[in-house]
Amino acid sequence: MFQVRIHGRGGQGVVTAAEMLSVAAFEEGRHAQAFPSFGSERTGAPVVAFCRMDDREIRLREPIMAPDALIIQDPTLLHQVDVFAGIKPDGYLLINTSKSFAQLGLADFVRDRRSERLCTVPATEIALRHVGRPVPNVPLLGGFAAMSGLIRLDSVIKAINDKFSGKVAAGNVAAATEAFNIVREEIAADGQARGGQRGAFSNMGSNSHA
Amino acid sequence: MDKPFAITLDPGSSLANKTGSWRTFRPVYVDRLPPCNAACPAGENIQGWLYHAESGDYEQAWRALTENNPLPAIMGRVCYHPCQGACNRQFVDSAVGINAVERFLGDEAIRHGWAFEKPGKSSGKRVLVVGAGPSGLSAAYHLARQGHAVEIHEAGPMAGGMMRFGIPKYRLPRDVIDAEVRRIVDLGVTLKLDTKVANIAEAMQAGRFDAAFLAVGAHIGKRAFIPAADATRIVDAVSVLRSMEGEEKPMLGRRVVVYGGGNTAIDVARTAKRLGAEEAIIVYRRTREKAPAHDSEIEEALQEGVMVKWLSTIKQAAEGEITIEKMALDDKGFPQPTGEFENLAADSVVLALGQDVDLGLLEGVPGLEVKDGVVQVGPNMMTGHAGIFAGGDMVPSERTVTVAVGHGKKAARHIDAWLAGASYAPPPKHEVATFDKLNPWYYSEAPLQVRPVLDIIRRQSTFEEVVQGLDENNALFEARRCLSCGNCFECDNCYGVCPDNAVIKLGPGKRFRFNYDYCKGCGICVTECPCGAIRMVPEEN
Amino acid sequence: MSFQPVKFYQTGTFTVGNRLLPPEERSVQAQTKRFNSINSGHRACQGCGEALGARYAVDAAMEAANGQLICANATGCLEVFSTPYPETSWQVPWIHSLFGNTAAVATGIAAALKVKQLKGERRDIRVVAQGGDGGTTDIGFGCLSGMFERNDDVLYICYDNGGYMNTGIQRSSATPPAARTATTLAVGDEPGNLFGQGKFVPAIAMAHEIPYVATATVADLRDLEAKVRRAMAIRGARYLHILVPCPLGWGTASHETIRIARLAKETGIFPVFEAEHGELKSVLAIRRPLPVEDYLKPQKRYAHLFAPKARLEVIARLQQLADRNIRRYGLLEGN
Amino acid sequence: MLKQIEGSRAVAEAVALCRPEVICAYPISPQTHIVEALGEFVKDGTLAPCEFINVESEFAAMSVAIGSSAAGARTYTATASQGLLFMAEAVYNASGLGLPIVMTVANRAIGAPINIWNDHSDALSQRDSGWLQIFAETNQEALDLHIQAFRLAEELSLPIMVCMDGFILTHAYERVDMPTQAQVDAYLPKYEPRQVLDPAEPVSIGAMVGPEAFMEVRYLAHAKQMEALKLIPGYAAEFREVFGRDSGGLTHTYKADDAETMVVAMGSLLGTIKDVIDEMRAAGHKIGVLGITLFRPFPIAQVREALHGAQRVVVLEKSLAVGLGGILATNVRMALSALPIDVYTVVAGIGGRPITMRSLHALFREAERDDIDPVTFLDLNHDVVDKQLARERSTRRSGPAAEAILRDIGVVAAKVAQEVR
Repeated sequence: MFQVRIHGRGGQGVVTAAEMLSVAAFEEGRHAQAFPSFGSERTGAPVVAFCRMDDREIRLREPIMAPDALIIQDPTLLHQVDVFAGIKPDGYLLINTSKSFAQLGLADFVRDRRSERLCTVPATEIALRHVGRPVPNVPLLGGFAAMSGLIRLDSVIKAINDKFSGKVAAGNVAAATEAFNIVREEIAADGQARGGQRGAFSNMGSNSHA
Repeated sequence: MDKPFAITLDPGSSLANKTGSWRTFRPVYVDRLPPCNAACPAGENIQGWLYHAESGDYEQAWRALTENNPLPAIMGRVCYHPCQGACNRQFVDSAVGINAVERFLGDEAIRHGWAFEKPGKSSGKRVLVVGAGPSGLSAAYHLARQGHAVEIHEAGPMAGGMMRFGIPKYRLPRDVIDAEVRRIVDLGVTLKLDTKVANIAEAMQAGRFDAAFLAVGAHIGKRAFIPAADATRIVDAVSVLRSMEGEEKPMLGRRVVVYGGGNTAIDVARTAKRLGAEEAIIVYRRTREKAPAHDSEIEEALQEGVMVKWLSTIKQAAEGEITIEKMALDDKGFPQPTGEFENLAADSVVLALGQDVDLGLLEGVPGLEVKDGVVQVGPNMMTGHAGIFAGGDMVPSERTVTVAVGHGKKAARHIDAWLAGASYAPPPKHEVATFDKLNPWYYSEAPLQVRPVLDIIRRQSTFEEVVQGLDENNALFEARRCLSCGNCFECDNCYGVCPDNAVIKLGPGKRFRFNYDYCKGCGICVTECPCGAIRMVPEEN
Repeated sequence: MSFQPVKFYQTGTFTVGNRLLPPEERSVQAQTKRFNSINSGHRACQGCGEALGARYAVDAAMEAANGQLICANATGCLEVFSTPYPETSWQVPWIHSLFGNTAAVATGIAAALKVKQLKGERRDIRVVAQGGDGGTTDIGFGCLSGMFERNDDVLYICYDNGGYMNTGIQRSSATPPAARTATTLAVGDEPGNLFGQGKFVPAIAMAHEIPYVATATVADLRDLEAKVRRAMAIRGARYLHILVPCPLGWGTASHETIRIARLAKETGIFPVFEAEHGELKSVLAIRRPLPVEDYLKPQKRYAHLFAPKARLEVIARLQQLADRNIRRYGLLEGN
Repeated sequence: MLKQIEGSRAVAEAVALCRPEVICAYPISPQTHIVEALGEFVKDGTLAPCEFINVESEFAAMSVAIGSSAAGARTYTATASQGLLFMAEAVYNASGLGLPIVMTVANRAIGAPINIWNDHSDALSQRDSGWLQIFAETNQEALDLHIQAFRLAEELSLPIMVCMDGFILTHAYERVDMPTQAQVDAYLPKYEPRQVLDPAEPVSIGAMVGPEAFMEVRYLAHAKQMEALKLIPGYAAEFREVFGRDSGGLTHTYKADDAETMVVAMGSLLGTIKDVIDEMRAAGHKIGVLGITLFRPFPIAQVREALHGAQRVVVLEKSLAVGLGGILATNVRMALSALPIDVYTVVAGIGGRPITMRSLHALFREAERDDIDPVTFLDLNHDVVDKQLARERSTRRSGPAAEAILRDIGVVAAKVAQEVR
């Protein structure tokens, strides 16, 4: 099982991102479970959403406390909310920002982690460019597909077309694709720099609790 | 349907609950006597005939009317309608114009030539009626309908009695009298004119009559002593009015003084006006309020220019002038002389001080009692002599056409019974439906329909009928103003207002019945009955 | 006004029947074979105005709907006296659910019937909801307002007897000022119900701008029937508020029920009018104006206004309320 | 057809496949998405003819449903929490009148303090309302149960609440197998009401019933629910035939053979429990779980049968009978009358508190050692309650308890840190 936790603010499509992620996983024949943090949704308030993916039925209903991946839709949350709570040591991190981890004050956090699993993408800018609204959720999914390799960009595009239609769908597809490419290049650059190999998900299909 | 137990119920099941057991008082339908009927001297069932008129069935209305009174066209003109004085509608707006509707029906009957139904059987009895005035005609009509052979012996040349010789044409056109008399004659009554009965006993014997009804009018004018010069022309009112029916019209001069305050005085004064008198002055010793003449007649007379000296008596008469003395009412309301005098120019003085009856025909009849110039009769209208009945002006009573007609009917019933060796007992009268028994809310606003009146110029110069009849619309409207006091007219109120659906409607003409199985005795039907035809009575234990 | 032009003066517009009218112009209640929607054997008090008003109104609605009618009924006197197991007085399909939900139940029925008609499973069937003033102006008011604002195809009839009579005569928001009830006793400085409280739901119904709002009393049958007929000719939310005197609660003689209702109207205490889409359309004019004392005096619930000493100032305030109605609705202007 | 959709949407689609004729809607979290979707289907014409009525309260929602159902229409509504309580009078009325309304209850806590998150207090407060109550474990089961509910309600002429955990299921995107219209039509016959308001055959529904018959009316309601116990297994079997999967029924056991410790629970919590049991079984623990699908009528015989061989029973319930302990546990105890089995009440997850595998592992191990209280509150913050109790003992005007506790915790309820702690 692979568990993703998405942090953002009300109005940024956090819950939608989790849902679309589950749809993308479903498109690939997997079981997936997306759910929000079950609160009153208020624009601007910190929001969390979750997505589990597995090759068999997911029965677990607890919140994701030890995520395999974190998607941070709004970097201003980094110092307000304990977004990193429970993240696995080799977990993935995708942040919507045009800054570096150091600029974000995360130098200590990233120091001992696998750098190819730590990505940033300027999702808000991309969304503004393609969709016309500052909704970073869909480009981040493109970025997540590139970062994790767990889902294909095609599946993300299917999920987009499942959720949206017309110009909004097309804009989001373009945004997701651009983000996908940015992150892929980012990882490629990192790989070249480290000479290492990007890993697949070894823990897929097993329970993380014991 | 397999319905859920107890929660879901079938319709009509509450009929099992007989709520009539809750009742301590029960409503019952009653018939009460309408005040108009109670007040009618002719005993008309006024409400009864109005009922038919309301639905536009005028012939049926006329037939109902003539059950009691054969002279509706006449009565519709000359009756002083005490019914209207009693009418409960006066407490709502104004009394129903019963008299106008009666006249309308009478005129309709003449116009359409409606005839009375002939009697089916003959009794074999013969009845002599003396006098073809209203009382005699009424008695003759009823007796004939009862199957008796009736002969009217009339002293005068024409039938009608005081209706013809005492009431001016402008109030009662003569063709109306003729038509209604003819209809009675057509029923099979023998009318012998110019046949004065000098002695009743002889007349009865000669004609082999089994009974007689005497109805001689008061044709003799009362005289009063007025000191007068020889040249002064003093005549009596009855003579003046009678002479109006002859060839020679009476010569009264330009200035006529009429002495008296009754209807006859008014009639003479108005007649004098029409004959060309410049002045017609009524002298009466009391006030207008105390005058026996009907106010409407006084009013019409005044409209026509008749003048009245109230509280005045004639002290003496000279040629071309009379002296009157002013009177004043004392504490008890009687006029007393004041010693104040006034002179009036007068070419003639007409005395209208009342009339007497010529009772000559009664001489020698044993058992008869005459008192104050009239024959005494029992409650059955029979004189002290068996088989001889009397009515109208001859007996102690108010002298009106209506009373006379009533006497005729009443006497006929008793004669009929007497001839059969029985006695007639009138049915007990219902309680009168007084206004407090009614719920007047339910009667819509409907003003009295005023009869048209002849224009004043023609009233002063011609003998054309002054008061005209109602047209059909107005007559119908007027009939429908009737409140039906005391008698169910099937307005459906009781049927509608019962909260327990405990009134059964039986259909047109059949009225209603209470369903005492469910009537809880609330009494709403009684309170909301417009005409007072329901009463609450205690339940017996 | 919605009267037929009857020109038969003896029986006129005011009586239940009129033998001179053609049958089709006669009142529903005058018909020999009327529906008697609420049948004999019900357990209403003697002289019950609500039993009478209900038969008047539902019979008229049945006539207008050609018998295709379903009634929903609030808890209250009408429900209790008409349907104690194992007997019902209703001859129409009828449902009682709760005290405060009748308008909503009727909405549900109407919705179901609409779908069934679209499916061709049922004919066009109309819906009437009915309740007392407690079930309408108080506990049922939310559902009533909801039904109004959605313009659901329901005729709601309120039988207003000014209090909770079923439970023993307690005050409702339709109880008039100064009236004594079990919860506004005639004691203390201001005996009876307080002034400045209560609400007149017909006016609130008008504020919903529903197609039809009318008031009526059991004293004017023809007016009442005409209003039911008018209401039934319209689709959407309709409201009819009928004043139904309660002999028990008002302390009047059982035979006076209609008379008291008439006095309420004639004094101006209860305005009789109709409105369409929030606008006043016509009034039933006062025929014979009377002072409010004439209305108050026969009712024991106002006895404290007359004895042991007359409370003239209270009577004057009630007269002011009547005068305000007369002014506001133009009750003295022509018919 | 497999779909990855939100639970609410899945239920809405399943309800639509049942061809409801009247739907009443009033917003209350967490059921809103269900009626929103149904409103969309009616408005866009995919569900027609159907009347979708936006009512002014839950009380009106149930009342409209009563009228609609009595007039013979297939009727649906949904609610939760305060909404269920607000309509409570009408809830009892619907069952009393025998009207087969189907209602989703998106289970949520009842205030005060106001709380929008999941537990079973709302549905269980209506356990004696005369409605049938079934609890869904997954979104697949939630949608399946709705289809069965219409069948069952209309056969019995009784209303049914289909309970699904608020947010946890209603807001979760999961894979479901959505049946086809043809499948649903084959399974669910046209509604033939037992009673209907009809001018052609007028009846009075809702009579006043006195002491002479009320007991009998109530007995019949009870007898009907007992009848449901017999009908449901058949309907579930028939469902399997038409739809090809197990759904519904009375109870389900998981790894119960030779279990010394049996856990009992309802709703979505069963999934987490099963994951824990898998791990414990792998570690050699003799533990199993009994899931209760049908709570009313309560399947006493099946519960007794499933539990009678265990040494102890741990009833894990998202509800609290204040002053007593558990609601579900009390029912389970009745099923186990006179059996020498310890029954532990564990109140867990109320007000939306996450029930984690970690807590369950610990709990079950303690239970195996009979080292838990008869009434246990899972993950109760004892420091906080002790502090408040002390405060109340010492200060007369101690103020509102919930607000004081929040101050003590120092965070707001919605704060992520709490959820992910």
